[in-house]
Amino acid sequence: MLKKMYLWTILIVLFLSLTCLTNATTPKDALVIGANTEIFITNDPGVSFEVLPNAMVQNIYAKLVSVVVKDKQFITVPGLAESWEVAPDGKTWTFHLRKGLVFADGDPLKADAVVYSFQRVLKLQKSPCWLFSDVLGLTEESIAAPDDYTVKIVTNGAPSNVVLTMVGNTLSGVLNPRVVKEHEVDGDMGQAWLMDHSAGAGPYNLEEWDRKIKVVLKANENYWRGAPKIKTVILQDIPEPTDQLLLLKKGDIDVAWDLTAEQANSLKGGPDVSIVTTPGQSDEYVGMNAGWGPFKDVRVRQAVKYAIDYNAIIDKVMTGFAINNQQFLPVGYFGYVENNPYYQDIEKAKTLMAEAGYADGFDVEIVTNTTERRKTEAVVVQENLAKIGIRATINLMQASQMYAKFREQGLQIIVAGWGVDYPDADALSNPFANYRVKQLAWRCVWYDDYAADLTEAASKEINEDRRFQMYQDLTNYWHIYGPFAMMYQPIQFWGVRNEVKNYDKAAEGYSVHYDLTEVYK
Amino acid sequence: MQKVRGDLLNISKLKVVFYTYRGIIKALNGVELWMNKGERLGIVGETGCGKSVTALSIMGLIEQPGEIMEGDILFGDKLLTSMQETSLINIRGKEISMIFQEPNAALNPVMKVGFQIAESISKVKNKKIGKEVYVEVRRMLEIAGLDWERTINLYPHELSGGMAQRVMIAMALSSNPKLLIADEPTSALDVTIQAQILELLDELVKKFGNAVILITHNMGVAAEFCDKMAVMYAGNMVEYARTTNIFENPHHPYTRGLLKAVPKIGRTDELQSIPGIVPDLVNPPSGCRFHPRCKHAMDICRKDFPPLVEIKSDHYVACYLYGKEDIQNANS
Amino acid sequence: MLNTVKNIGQKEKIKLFLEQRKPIIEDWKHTYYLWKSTPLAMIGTVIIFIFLTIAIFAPLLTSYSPTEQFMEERLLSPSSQHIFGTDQYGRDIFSRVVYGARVEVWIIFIVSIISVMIGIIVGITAGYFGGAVDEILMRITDMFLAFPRLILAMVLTAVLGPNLTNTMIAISLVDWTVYARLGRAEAMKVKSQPYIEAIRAVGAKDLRIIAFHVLPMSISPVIVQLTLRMGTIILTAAGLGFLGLGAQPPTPEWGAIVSDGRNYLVNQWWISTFPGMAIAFVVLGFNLLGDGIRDILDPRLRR
Amino acid sequence: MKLGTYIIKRIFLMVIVMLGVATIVFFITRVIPADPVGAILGGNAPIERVDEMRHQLGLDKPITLQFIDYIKGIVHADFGISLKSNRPVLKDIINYFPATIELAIASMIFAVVVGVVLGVYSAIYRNKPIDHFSRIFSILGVSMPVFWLGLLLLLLFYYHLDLLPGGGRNSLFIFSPRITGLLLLDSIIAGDWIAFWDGLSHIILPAFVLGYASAASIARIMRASMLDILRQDFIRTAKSKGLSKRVVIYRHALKNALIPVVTIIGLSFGSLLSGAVLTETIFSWPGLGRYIVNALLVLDYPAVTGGTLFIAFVYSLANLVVDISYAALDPRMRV
Repeated sequence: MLKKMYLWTILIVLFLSLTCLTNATTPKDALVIGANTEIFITNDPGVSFEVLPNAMVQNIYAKLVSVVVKDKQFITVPGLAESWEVAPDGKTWTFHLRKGLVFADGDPLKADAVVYSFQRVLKLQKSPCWLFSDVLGLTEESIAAPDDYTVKIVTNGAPSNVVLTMVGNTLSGVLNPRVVKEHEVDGDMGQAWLMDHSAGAGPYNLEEWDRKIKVVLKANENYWRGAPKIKTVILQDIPEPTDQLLLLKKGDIDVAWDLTAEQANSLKGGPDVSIVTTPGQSDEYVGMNAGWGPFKDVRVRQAVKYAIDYNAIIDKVMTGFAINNQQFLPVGYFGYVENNPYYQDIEKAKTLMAEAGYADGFDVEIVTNTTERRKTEAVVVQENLAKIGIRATINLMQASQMYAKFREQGLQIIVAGWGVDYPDADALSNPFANYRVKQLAWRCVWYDDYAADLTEAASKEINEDRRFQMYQDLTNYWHIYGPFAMMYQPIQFWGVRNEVKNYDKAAEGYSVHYDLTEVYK
Repeated sequence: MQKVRGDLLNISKLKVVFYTYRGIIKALNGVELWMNKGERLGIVGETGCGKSVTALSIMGLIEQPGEIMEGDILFGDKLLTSMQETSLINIRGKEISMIFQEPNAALNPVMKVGFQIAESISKVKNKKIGKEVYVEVRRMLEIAGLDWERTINLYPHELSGGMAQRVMIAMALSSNPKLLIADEPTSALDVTIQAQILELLDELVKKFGNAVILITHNMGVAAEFCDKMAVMYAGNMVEYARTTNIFENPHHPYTRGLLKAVPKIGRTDELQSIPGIVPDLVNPPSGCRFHPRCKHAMDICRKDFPPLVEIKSDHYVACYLYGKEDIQNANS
Repeated sequence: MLNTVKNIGQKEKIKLFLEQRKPIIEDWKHTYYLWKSTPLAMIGTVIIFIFLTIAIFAPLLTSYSPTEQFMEERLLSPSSQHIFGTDQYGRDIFSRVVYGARVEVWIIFIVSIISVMIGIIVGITAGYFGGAVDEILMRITDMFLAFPRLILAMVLTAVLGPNLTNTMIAISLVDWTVYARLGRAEAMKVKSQPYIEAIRAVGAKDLRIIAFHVLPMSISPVIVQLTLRMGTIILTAAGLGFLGLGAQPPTPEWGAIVSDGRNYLVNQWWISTFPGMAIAFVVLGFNLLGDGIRDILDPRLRR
Repeated sequence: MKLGTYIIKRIFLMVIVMLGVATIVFFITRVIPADPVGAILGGNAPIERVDEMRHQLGLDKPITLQFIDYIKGIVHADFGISLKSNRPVLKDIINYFPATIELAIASMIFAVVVGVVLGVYSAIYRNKPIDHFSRIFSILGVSMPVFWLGLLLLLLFYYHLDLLPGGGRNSLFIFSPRITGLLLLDSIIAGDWIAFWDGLSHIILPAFVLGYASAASIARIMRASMLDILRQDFIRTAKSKGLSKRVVIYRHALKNALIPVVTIIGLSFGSLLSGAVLTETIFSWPGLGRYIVNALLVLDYPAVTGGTLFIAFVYSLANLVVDISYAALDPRMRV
């Protein structure tokens, strides 16, 4: 009996000593971000192409220029280059580097490093490469360094906003050629090594990437704008939003990246945590296959646009974390003017259906992927369509299968989103209105030459006023004929502990410019 | 307390029941039994008549769902039925040992036989299992007629039935118990082996001077081995006498029936079985449990159970056929 | 012979019938007795009975549709109006759970049929023909057994495309091995019976022997095993649903509902809790029943 | 059959079965049309890039050629390159597997200890309160969905009671040493007790949730087996030798009763690996289960085939070990 008591005492003491360890708060000079790091593939600027890893890469690699938000508009400010000019032909760009720049390891940063990094992107041919090769028309020969402090590139004459946003994009991060070459294996230009190491000149170094556990960044004391205040940034892998919420509330993490809208709302007005928001760089749309049955008729497409309860989706599904924006241009982009012609009007929609000869409706399949939000949206759209007689079934596919079918023009209705590749109108008008680039418009079989011509013209127009007007015309035309019902532009939000200051400034540019140097505690 | 009739063991009015889903099985119904030191007693009867239950009762091994309802078991001067489990442990294996019907199944399949004997010895001698104990193990194996070098490290499944039973005997006798209970020790063995085992048992018991209860359904085996015999039927002792008396002058109709069913060399009359079937012990017949199969059954047999009376010296029978005067004699 | 049977009255016929069936009836009586004296089995039976009743009478038990959304009534906590509360679409959880019972019954039904069919065919073929056929079929069975169940089911649904039908197919493709082994053992047992030899001697074909002699013998152990496995089937389906690889919305599959609610767990605990309880409850019922059946069939108890 | 021959035969069979398993996995994942490449490149990529990458990966080759390449690779323990992480699948597996095996072992230890103890007590005190408790515990264990139990316990122990951590293998600022990849073992080797306690506190909940069902089934089998053994003749012999109840139960009964339980341990290992998929998701456990699920969601074929094959291999290996130790445990098998 005594022996048993003894055993129990030991067990209880052990248990208590275990539990003592769990109350750790994050140190003052460290920032812990909880996120689902599933999409992390690499920290290589020439390869990375997803929002979350890009957010880290942006803090590891410095660029010639930075695209930042000012007065809710994206503008370009100097980075490694203190100034730049474009030749009258609109094609030849010259960037002048600051003097005395160094990489994190102390090596000097000169023009040859920029050239090497840009050429590397083109050589690697990875996901972001097309931004250089297709959008800017760069080749390896068109990038040069006349001297140590000058970089010259020759483009295909893309508008200046496009060029500058691209040079300020993640893929333009400057690598230290010496280090990269040292770790080259089988001519991979350091790809394997750069997955979990860094060779940059940004505010942070990549200290460690323990896959599916954490990514650790350490401050770069040699950063040209001065070392950041937060010395350690940890991106902790927490796949479940609920876990993120719990950890955030307890102070085990400072920032939660993937909360659900519902959870974010539950945090509002709480004592320790606030919600930081910024417009997301993406569109959520309902795409109709304009080459399929009833959707060939523009009136049916309009009927669908009138059937959708935009307010319900924004208020209830997104619980307010969305902007009613029915055009392809996100808020704050060149060419954006508020223009939302559609609202739920069942009568009007029914009339349009009747005019098109579908008074009794028809059967259709909605396809979307398995994420929580898309599921919800699809279910709401299904309900809405039922009100005008369209009998929809939902088919949830994994993203892979969905996009495969979509690329084969094989879907009837898709509920999906489009993430912006670079912050210029061009990055959206092409996929949504120009079928010739074989992106969204093509996948929805919307072969409209007027829209395509207008898109292409706008993307080459150097005169800003004329270009602006072209986008207005395109938007209006697209609203009437296009095969898309734009549900909303999401608002990106984070749960942030109140000790963390200035996170809103850091995250304002979201996928374009995520700058942790702003943050302090 | 009943009168003490034997100086080693006295069982009186022993009632044991088993609770089962079919109802309560009245396995023993007031068994009377006694024996003296060094005596050899045979308990015979058909399967299910309560022989093994009696043996287990003596060992104190009646367990759930069984229970000793009433009655006493007096071993020497110790009243086993009122003893605690902790004290019973000191009697089992030390003063009373037991060997079983299926020797292979009665040995633990995952332990070497040497160890199993050593366990017994260490218990009796109160010594840790070690070299000393194993010396004794070897001796016992030799005594049981086994080559210890060959057998000591074998597992039970590697032994033949005869060898296994020798191991059991070695184990049971290692403590030189006052009483050895052998529950059908040979019925699972080949006939030739049976004889060998009985011979061994006979020889050893003679040597050590143990009292033996031999449980068997084989009258021949009992006749050969035992001084006295007790005949059981459906949970009762029906006749108890010297072996010669039982064979030459059986009284109880059941004993007679049993003897008629025994084949003998030179026997010319036909073998007879007892008509009727063994009674269901959940709902046993009233009165004498044998009455439904008895051609001499009287009214009283259906009502009351006949007491065990001494009709001659050392010859007890539980049957109303044997005169009132005998009963009166017994009572006076 | 026939005439005599014809001539006797109805009552005698019944009597005769009962007389002939006496051992079977006794056996059933005994089983009934054991069942009655095994409280766990009784509780299990009652749970399963409730489960089936709910599935059958789902529309009578709730006035809400399991799929229709009321965005005005989203995320309400349990109240007299919605006794299990509502989910993020304003759907009544209670009615989703109630209609979910139908989905689960359907899953069990289909999976049982498919997996037993595959299992029996493979098992009997292997056991009856023996030799190389047996060796090959059993190695194939081993290959399926080499995967942890859920993982194989997961891969299958993911590749087939996650939806209810494919979930059922996937679970069946994982589950048949159990019946194959049973069927094989049974077939081998029957095959070695002398009367089969006799039947074969009078010229019966293999197919006929399998259909009329082997198959009927295999059925009862398979049925028993099936009862024991029904709980597992539900758990597997729910696990797939939880991973998003099972039934898809708005199908009210219990695992999927738990999964739906997990992002709301902290503030709206009811969404996940009730369907989870439903799963636990029904699986408990099957397990209790299965345990009971095991006890009842235990030859030691049947003595 | 000699134990040696038996082992050789089992290993030979296992090789054949594993080859079959590889074939099954290949055809399951390749024959059905779907587009892994598109998934990897994301929704934005134009079709030309998709075709290009498909060609790069050799996915446009005839299926038979792909199969031959695949089998050749497997024989050399090369599962190909993950489409998603762009690394050799084997490297990924080596990265994630220790977490899974650590969790599985911890759960197994929990399951065996709890299952055996409960089963034994249950059998000894049959139909007494402890037996009822243990039977209810077991039957609940095999009835509750792992993921649901995990969610509820997390909510209770982490959020409401604040007793245990909310997920992951260790706390953020406790840096555990890396030697074998098994955190607990590593921290013992390195003598880092803080890391050890930290790791232990993290593994408690997932190991409990994962091991519960197995503990339950082990308890169930243990009870039945123990009851069966307690009815055996040799137990009566042991008792008749005057051995104490303790010795009879622990020395004589338990050793015999454990033999069938060993088989169940092998089978439980399968359900642990299955359950790990769910538990790892809920407890943010960076293991192979989650790796496979995530690979499945984007149809990263090399990762799925590699991961699944590896799990099947580990499971078969575990069963092999169990079968052999079964044979070794029971002297009757050693003829």
